Amino acid sequence: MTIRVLNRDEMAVETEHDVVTVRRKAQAVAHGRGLSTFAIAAITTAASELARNVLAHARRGTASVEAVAADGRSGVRMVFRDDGPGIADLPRALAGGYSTARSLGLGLSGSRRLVDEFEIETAPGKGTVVTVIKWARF
Amino acid sequence: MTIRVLNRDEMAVETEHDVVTVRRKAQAVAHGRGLSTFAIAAITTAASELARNVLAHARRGTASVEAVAADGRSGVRMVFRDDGPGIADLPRALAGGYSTARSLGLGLSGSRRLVDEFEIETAPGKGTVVTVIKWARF
Amino acid sequence: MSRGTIPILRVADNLLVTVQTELHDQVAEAFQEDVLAAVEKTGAAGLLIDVTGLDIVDSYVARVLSDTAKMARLMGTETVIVGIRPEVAATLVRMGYAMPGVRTALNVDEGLAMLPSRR
Amino acid sequence: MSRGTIPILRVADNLLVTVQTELHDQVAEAFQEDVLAAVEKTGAAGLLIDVTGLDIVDSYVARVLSDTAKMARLMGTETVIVGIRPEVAATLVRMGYAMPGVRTALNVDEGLAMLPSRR
Ligand SMILES: Nc1ncnc2c1ncn2[C@@H]1O[C@H](COP(=O)(O)OP(=O)(O)O)[C@@H](O)[C@H]1O
Ligand SMILES: Nc1ncnc2c1ncn2[C@@H]1O[C@H](COP(=O)(O)OP(=O)(O)O)[C@@H](O)[C@H]1O
Repeated sequence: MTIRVLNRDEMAVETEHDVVTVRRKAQAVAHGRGLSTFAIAAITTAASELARNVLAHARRGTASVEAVAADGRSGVRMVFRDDGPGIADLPRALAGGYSTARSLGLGLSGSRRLVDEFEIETAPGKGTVVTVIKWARF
Repeated sequence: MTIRVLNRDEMAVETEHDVVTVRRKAQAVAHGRGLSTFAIAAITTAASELARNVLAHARRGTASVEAVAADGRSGVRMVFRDDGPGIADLPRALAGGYSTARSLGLGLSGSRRLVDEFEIETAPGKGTVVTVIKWARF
Repeated sequence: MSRGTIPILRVADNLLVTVQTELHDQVAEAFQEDVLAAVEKTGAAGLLIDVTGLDIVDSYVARVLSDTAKMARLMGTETVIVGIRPEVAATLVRMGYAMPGVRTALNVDEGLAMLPSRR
Repeated sequence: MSRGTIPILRVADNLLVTVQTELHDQVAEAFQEDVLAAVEKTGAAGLLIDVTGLDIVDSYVARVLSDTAKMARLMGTETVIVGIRPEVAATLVRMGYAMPGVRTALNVDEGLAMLPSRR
């Protein structure tokens, strides 16, 4: 599968307000790509969870929201990148209900369930990169 | 961030009555620093939990309640110090719901959620120091 | 009645809170505190939180809403959350957070019918 | 009726206990025992514990209160805790302790209305 990037927005994630900005950008791009109301809510919610994770666990990082196309399908790709502490116990963090912060521990596991593709690259001390894609249905 | 200490009260924590004294001091200082009713309840409850932990797990220790200022913000800092057994499994103790005593195991995790800053220094056999800060909102 | 931007109205014996702003960290606590203070002041029998205006409810906001209901319950006031949109409901359940223990209704009228009256 | 400093009053078929003192270790057990003894002696249909006077409820006191409710329930008497202040409700929920299984009401009147009558 070859993914073509039609448009990309890079944003800093350093404040609560940035989380709102990333969320709105995700929503706008998803809408523009013709995703359904349900798919828009899903990708926008994932944007919120993953941007909040950058803020909560790494203090700062970046988010990129992209309009993408592949095999005639239209979609939204998002990449969340930080140089924070990384995730030592990834299986546990992905299982859900586990949190090192004062929250529900549903951000990673929940986002994964909301998108079509989910990739995570992380190691202790090496930061974290989460990439997700949501496709429009035919 | 530079924290200025405007006033400090050091108290022994050796009896149930001392826990009440520390709690009252926390409440009075928080009130004096202009914290809201909700913030006062939060820091006073944290004082109670952390002082009780000193008594329950280390038998004795000290509590210091400070009026502090930083970046034009006004707050309350408290330091709880003991030479007790220390905490061997800190992540577990901080996760909440875990107790080596016959209690709820919500003192540490709960206090952490009630304050703005929470630091803990502990090692088996080396005692425990818990430092918390609650800031007044603008 | 409110120090923030969140409107709190009396409807018969109950309070109706309409959430429109995004409830991020900085306003979530103020939201809860405003609502609880209004509950105490009015002695409301029930609390309706209308979220029709929210097109996104992430796990953080869901937690703020369900915590608010728990706080009100401790004070003796029942809460019903009304107006959760279809796509928000689907998203919450897919994420694995169906707001356990929280009562919900389709709209304000249905929600009011679920609340007890003090009279 | 009480050996301690905690007033226990009869209100119709029910007992009304007003907590004013801080319930630290040394008085918590006495509090529970006084209340249970009064429940037995009076055959009260219900028990109201009024905590309006408490500006702080830490996890220890919350546990004492909910344990007292469980003890009374084992004796066949329903408990309602009344008068939890807004800031106390917020603190308990933020700590992660929403007193599961405990019935609550805004004030004594509301609490009385929730209790069954023996007659
Ligand atoms: N960007 C990140 N950097 C470091 N750790 C992270 C990051 N995202 C998630 N984690 C870790 O994974 C855990 C689970 O994440 P999540 O499911 O989002 O729950 P929460 O953020 O509510 O704790 C977090 O508690 C944290 O320890
Ligand atoms: N000051 C301390 N010294 C030693 N151990 C402590 C101290 N504070 C907490 N702990 C340990 O951490 C555990 C969890 O603490 P906490 O959440 O306050 O629960 P609790 O005190 O109800 O057991 C305690 O059971 C105890 O093992």
